[in-house]
Amino acid sequence: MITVLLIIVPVLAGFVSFFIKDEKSAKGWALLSAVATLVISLISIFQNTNSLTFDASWLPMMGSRFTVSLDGMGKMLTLLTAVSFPIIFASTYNNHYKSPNAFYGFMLLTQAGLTGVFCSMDLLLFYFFWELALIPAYFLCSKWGGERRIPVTFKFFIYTFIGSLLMLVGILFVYYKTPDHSFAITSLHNLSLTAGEENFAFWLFFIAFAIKMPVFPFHTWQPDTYEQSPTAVTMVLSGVMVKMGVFAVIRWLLPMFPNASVRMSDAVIILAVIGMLYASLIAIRQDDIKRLIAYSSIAHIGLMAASMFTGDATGMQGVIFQMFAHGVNIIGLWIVVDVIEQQMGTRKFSELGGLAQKAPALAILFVIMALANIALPLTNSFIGEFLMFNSVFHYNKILGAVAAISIILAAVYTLWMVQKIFFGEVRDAEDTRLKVPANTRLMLVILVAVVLIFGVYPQPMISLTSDTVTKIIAQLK
Amino acid sequence: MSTTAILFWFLSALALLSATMVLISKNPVHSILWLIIVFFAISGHYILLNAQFIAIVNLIVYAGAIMVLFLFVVMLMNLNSDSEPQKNNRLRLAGTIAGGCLMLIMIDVVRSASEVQNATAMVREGNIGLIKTLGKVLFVDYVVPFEITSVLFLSAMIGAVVIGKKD
Amino acid sequence: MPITYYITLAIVLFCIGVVGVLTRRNAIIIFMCIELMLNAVNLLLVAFSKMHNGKALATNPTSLAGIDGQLFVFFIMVVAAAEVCVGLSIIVMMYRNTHSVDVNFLNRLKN
Amino acid sequence: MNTIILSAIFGVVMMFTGIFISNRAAYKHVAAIALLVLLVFNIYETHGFVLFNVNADYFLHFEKFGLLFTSICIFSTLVYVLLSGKDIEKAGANTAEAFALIFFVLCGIGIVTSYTNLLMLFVGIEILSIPLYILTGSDKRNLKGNEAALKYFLMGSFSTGIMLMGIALLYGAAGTFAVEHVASAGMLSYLEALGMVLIFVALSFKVSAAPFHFWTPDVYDGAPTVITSFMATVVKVAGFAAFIRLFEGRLGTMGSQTDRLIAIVIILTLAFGNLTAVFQQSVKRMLAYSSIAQAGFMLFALFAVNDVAKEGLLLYAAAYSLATIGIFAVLAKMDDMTFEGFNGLAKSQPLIAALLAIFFLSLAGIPLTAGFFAKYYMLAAIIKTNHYIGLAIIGVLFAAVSVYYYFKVIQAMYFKDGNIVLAPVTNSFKYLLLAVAVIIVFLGVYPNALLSLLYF
Amino acid sequence: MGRGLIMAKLVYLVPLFPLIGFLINGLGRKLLTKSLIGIIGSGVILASFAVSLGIFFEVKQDGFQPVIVSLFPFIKVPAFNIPFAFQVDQLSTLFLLIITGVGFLIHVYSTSYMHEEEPQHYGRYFSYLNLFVFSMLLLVLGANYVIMFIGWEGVGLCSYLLIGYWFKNNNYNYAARKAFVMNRIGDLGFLLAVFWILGKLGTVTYSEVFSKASTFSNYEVTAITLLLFVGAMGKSAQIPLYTWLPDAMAGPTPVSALIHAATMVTAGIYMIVRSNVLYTMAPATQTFVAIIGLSTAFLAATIALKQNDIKKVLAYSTVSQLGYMFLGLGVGAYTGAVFHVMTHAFFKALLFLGAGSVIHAMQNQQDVRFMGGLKKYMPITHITFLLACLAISGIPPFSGFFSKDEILAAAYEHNKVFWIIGVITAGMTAFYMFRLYAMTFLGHFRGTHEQEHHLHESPSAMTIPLIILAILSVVGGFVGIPEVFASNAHALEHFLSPVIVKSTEATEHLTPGTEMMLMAVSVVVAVIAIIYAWTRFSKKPEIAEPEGTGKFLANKWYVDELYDAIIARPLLGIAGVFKNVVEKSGIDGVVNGVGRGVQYAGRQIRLMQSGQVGNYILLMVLSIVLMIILVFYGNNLNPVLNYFSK
Repeated sequence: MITVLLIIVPVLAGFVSFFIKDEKSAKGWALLSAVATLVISLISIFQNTNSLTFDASWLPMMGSRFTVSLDGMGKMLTLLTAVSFPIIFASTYNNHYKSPNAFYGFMLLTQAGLTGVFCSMDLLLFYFFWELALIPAYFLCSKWGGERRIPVTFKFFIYTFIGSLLMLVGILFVYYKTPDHSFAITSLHNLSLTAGEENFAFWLFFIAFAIKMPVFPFHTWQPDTYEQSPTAVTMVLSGVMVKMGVFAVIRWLLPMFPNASVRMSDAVIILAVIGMLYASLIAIRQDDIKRLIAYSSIAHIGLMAASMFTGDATGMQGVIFQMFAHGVNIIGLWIVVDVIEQQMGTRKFSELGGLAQKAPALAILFVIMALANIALPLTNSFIGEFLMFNSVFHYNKILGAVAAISIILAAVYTLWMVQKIFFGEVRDAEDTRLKVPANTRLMLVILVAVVLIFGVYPQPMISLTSDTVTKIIAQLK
Repeated sequence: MSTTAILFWFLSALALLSATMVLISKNPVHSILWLIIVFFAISGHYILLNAQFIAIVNLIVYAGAIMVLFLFVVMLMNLNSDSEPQKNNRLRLAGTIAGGCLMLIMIDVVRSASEVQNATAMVREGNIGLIKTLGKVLFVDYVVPFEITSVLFLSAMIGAVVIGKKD
Repeated sequence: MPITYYITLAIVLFCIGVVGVLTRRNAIIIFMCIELMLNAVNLLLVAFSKMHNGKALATNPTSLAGIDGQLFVFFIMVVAAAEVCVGLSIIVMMYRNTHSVDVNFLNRLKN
Repeated sequence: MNTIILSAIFGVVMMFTGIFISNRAAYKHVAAIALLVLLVFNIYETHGFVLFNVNADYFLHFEKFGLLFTSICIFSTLVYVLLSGKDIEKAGANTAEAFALIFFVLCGIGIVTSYTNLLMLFVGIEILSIPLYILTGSDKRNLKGNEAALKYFLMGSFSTGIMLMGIALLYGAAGTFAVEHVASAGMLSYLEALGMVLIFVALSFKVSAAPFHFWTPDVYDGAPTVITSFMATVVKVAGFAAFIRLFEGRLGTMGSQTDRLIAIVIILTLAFGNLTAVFQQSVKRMLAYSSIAQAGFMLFALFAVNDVAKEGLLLYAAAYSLATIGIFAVLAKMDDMTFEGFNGLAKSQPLIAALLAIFFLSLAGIPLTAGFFAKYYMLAAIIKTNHYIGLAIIGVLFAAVSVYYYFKVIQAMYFKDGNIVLAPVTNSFKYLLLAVAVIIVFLGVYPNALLSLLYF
Repeated sequence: MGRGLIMAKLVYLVPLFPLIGFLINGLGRKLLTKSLIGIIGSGVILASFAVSLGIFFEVKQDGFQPVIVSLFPFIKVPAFNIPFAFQVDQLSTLFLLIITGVGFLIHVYSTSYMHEEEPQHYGRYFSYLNLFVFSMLLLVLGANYVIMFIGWEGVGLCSYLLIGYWFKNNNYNYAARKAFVMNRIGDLGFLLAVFWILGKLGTVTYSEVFSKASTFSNYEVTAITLLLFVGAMGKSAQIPLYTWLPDAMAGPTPVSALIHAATMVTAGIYMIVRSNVLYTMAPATQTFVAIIGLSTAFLAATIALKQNDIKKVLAYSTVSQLGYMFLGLGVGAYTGAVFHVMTHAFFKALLFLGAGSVIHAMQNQQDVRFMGGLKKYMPITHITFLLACLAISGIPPFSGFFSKDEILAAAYEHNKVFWIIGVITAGMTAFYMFRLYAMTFLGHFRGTHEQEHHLHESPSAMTIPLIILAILSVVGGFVGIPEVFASNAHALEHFLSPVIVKSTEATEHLTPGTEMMLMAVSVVVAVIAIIYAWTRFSKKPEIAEPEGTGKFLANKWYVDELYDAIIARPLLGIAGVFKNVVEKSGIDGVVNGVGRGVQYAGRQIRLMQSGQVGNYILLMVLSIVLMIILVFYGNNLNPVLNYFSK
């Protein structure tokens, strides 16, 4: 029941939000609901999976049930979602959006969709939430985004929509292959397909997930979308939504098509590794903070994609851990970007510089986030990347070594970014301090604390998710 | 060649010729007249097939009522041969070729069908085409479609009223 | 008469109708060609009706098999009459507005 | 049978209403009540309640699927009349006659959803078509309307000719017009196959499947918007009912070549409909093309012909009709029917914009709307055959293309600014529209509500 | 074990104190006064030093077994368990003393040197410095490679932060970034080696790795050691990853002394000594290490000959000395290398601090061409600097002599060519150090009057560390005095013997005669070089721009330019091509192209909708014909059509 609450609360709150005309109240309402969800999520962490399972009849004629449950990975990702939204709301509390009621309404609906994706144990239900997360996000980007928002987000939408439609074909395909014609995860995890069927279905699903993650060469929607979206939405997109793709591969793709996954692993890993280097190199030449972080995110996700397909338990653990770590880190980066954009009115490196003098605290927090972005030890991403690189390296030493070059490139562009924004001489003549609102700063501090705590002592998170790893790996064998 | 055969070939030739003339007459009135001849030829075929009821209805409804209606309309509009300028020749050719292809291909398909091999249409005998037989079946077995057709006429009537009447 | 003769005749008539539809521009003549097509079908139906009747008579001298075909022809005529009624009124309406029945002038609606 | 008889009667009643009642606003109410009665009796028939017990099994057979389908059509028509009744009044001088024709169309629908005899198919299709020729041309002063009517009529008659040729050939092979005989098991003979191809062509024309769709955009565009709404929805989906009844028993016997034929028609329909819609400037014309595209999806049912396909077709009929009727109802109130005409609608009419957005989302097949499950079922039907899955993939790719033009409207409404001119709308119009949207969303979450009626 | 090892078990205190210092100074930098910051910053290091001393005395006892203090599981997955654990043994203890000892002195020095900074930046400086010490301690204390890697990257980070300490200056930022990135290249090698070990053995804990080392194949152990050495190259500035170190002199001088001379750059040596078991198994790697070390030593020495920036000379000297250490490692003289690390820490820290003192006095003038004659203004600095120069030049009995000779002797045993080049390099070392000394302290003052007016000896907070380090530089060599001089010699070697496995194929020791001869040669070479440099540069300082070979050397062999041309520019070029061509026109071009294709198709297909009834029907008829052909004559078309069926 708790699991259902996790979904219901944001849905209801979202609908209610549409009717709150007053900006302050809308904000407060959204924040309240997000915090409430966070509390529920925290409670759910300490429950066992059985008590978190909820099963109800939904579409009996189609063999689909409303089944939600949370295993370790699900708990972690719902927690990530539940943590992200209050932080996003709080850190952007001072931003003004036109028609705030709709803005927060859509945000909360997105949250519901994301949560639903992470806890669905029925493939059709999963698909539903998958789309539910997409549609409000589309509206958010298109309505509140930057100048080129309409074509850009439309491309994003169509791109991901094609992916999900292909997945729909895949879903139906596997549905008719289940012995009892059911979408239940237990049935789907025991498919018996011929090699050809498995490969076919594998690609249908994989393309959808690859677009969402995104994996090279399906990534071109991403930098544009991140650039054009309002930063709060970018946070959702990059912090949580891209995890949907990774999550879906682990939850559905690998266990459903274990043999195809093994057969295709070479191709996927090579693509992912190419993407890592490619995105890193492009990031080096960016002049826009958002685009740089977007490409950096592609590189990081590439590593997750590669690692998932190594079939290595350690790598899988790394991927699951990294989903959380990456979500926290990138939201932190965006918060700083948001502050800069709101106050300096630009995101161009060529127009920024010397902000460390104007906002020392912000600089420190950002540097820590940046260091987490390059997976420095004792930040949370180190744990994940260590485990993931380890698995890729064992999968193939050459590929592992090539992939690892990206950590050098990551250092190059991340430090370049830090330097361009914060170091050097102040660019504008005015000697005004950059005001970092207390709420923003507090959120950043929280995030930094999370980064460091899990960087030093990752064990709770690893233990939390180890059950998923064990199950998936057993399925792959 | 028996009389039947001679009649058959004559009527067929007449029908085809007149049909072609419908196409190539420039004056719409001529076309209509040629068409009436086609209908007569076809009625002849019906009689040959001993389908008297159909033959009569064909003459009354088609050659009589419908064609006269056409004639009225054409005359009402005072259309003559000049009113139709030459259609694009290329399109004309394309149309003819397309129709020709359709004909060839349909004939080829139908002639190779097993049902029609060695089958014959009974000529000048059999009584199903007689008015009595037909009428019986029509008003007993076919009463439902017959009644339903009235809806068609109602709508046609409304159509004529709605569209035809002056505002 | 071999049924193929009738079939061929009907198809040829039908296709002449089709060619007429394709090559003429006068809406009335096009409509007439359509009527020609219907008549070809009628002829075919009657021929088939007699064919089936002939087959059935061989076993059952009182069989009414094949009568459906001729009834169908009757319905076709009925429908054709209704259609002509509506069709001609549409053509007349068109003529009233444009003083032409040339279908090539029907090109306000395209693309 | 109830529907056929009652709708014919109500048609006549409407004609007389036109004579005896001069208040034009009243026609709408009479029609609505009549439709309601029709709907009730039709639903009763699914429970075995028949007004006139006529044994016509040789021609008509009433079963749940057909009745349910008819119910959906009647219900859609009811919604249509309620939403667009005012616009029908404006469309032409003869409002009562227009309503009468609508009832006659419903009579035709009652026939094509339950025929067992090719004769009834033919008669039904004609009863369906002839009123539409008239309705298309009902606005006599409008040259576009005239042109549309004439085009529709000429091409429609031509396709009737084709269909009759097909029927004749089938008769030649089988010696009867009963569908069950025509659709007997075993390989098709050449004669039958040719007949089926020709009937297929004619019916494809009726449901505007490519490459027989050419009339659709022109006619839909030229006809009065309110009539287009009816044609593109209720009448079109009825065509599918006719289609599927004929092909239902045919699956095993048609052979791979006919399969391919349908597959090619589906692909062409999807391609023509979607690709051409992309380029349109006018929303009305875009909807015409989109209706072709939607037909492409509905043809999936024809290809698969299984339980899932039939369930899906029901759902599709409901989802597509309701959403399109809703959109046209708003469209009829607009001056500028181009995409720019929608700019900024969300500002001036937030509720209507939101509802329109739901309708468009449903047409695009976005989950949580009925349109999603409609498409879902169509895909499921194809995939269930475990054959031609490539077709499903092509289908979804074109569905993605369709998002492009549906979302263009949403973008215009929500993300662009503009001054919109909308005829005044009453509150009841809004609430009715809202109710339609609620139905669409409800079916999008719980489609069983409709489908379980098939199996109760 | 366990017998009275109280301090060893408290080893976590050693890194804990600097961490606390870091947190206090970092968070409270705006609240605390400068003196408080200085006291906290230095005090925590002193505390660590005290604990380290305690540990040292315990470790020194006979029969000491390594102590592993496990704090908590760091990464624990089914496949392996990496604890957050510290290992106390002879090697780590020695490094603890060096780090905390020298570190403390440099902290004290810094309190005065950095006194002109604003309080918050002052606090920032000390917090960085504390963080560095913390990381360095993690590096040497870690009981497994992953903990070492944490420290390894941590010191790189602190180095980055401290080089870019004056962040307003973008050149410094570039230098910082370069240092970090080059270090990262090395770190990559290190990391891959760790993965390899982890994959093969399922553990990275030293004791387990070394005990299972025999399971490695020859190829694997060579690859692993080479990868580890790549790490060392980055951190310890060896060819080809050395160019960051001279640029790193952008940071404050005490930072250069601590990080870029005494401690961090020796991490590579520590790591190899720590892994000596593996290296001994891989002779090919050892040879490679020796060659790289020797080449670096020689190359850096030649560059140092022509540098005029006082810190640059010292930087290249550091690179050169590090090369020596790797030479020692390569020829199997692990103890010698550690010994040299220790003595080098003393005298190089001293040199840097001395240079800092000079720079401080000269008001940030670093070019020796504008110095001269400082002897009389800064006596303490002068004396201590001279002692350090003698030590680095290898003049007996200063510390550098013993450590350098131990390495050279080992090189001689191994390969005589190594020795010859080593001695030549030693000569050059002596030459450039005394060139530097002479140009700075001898002759007459060449700076501005204003500078001359300000010249003064540095305050005691700076001179006392100088004096202490000078003493250590002088006497530090006696812990490793060779057997030819004393009976109870090689105390260091004995001390370290438990952690160093002797190569099985180690050659016999040299005869005392040969050893004396070798020492004599190197001393003679050094002395000649010193005399030449002293006489030449005290009279006639080299002020003109160099030409020919000199210019080549002054421009550092154009290595930076070379890297720029063959690595940086092509990489940026490729990135540009990716960004502007592949991404825009290629991948996104395809994506947008599909969209445009759809629109184009729409526009074309639209033309079929001509509005002409005749055309429509014609198309219909043609379609019917085609359909009939397809159905009845379609079997010939099968190959095309089957394409659509799955």
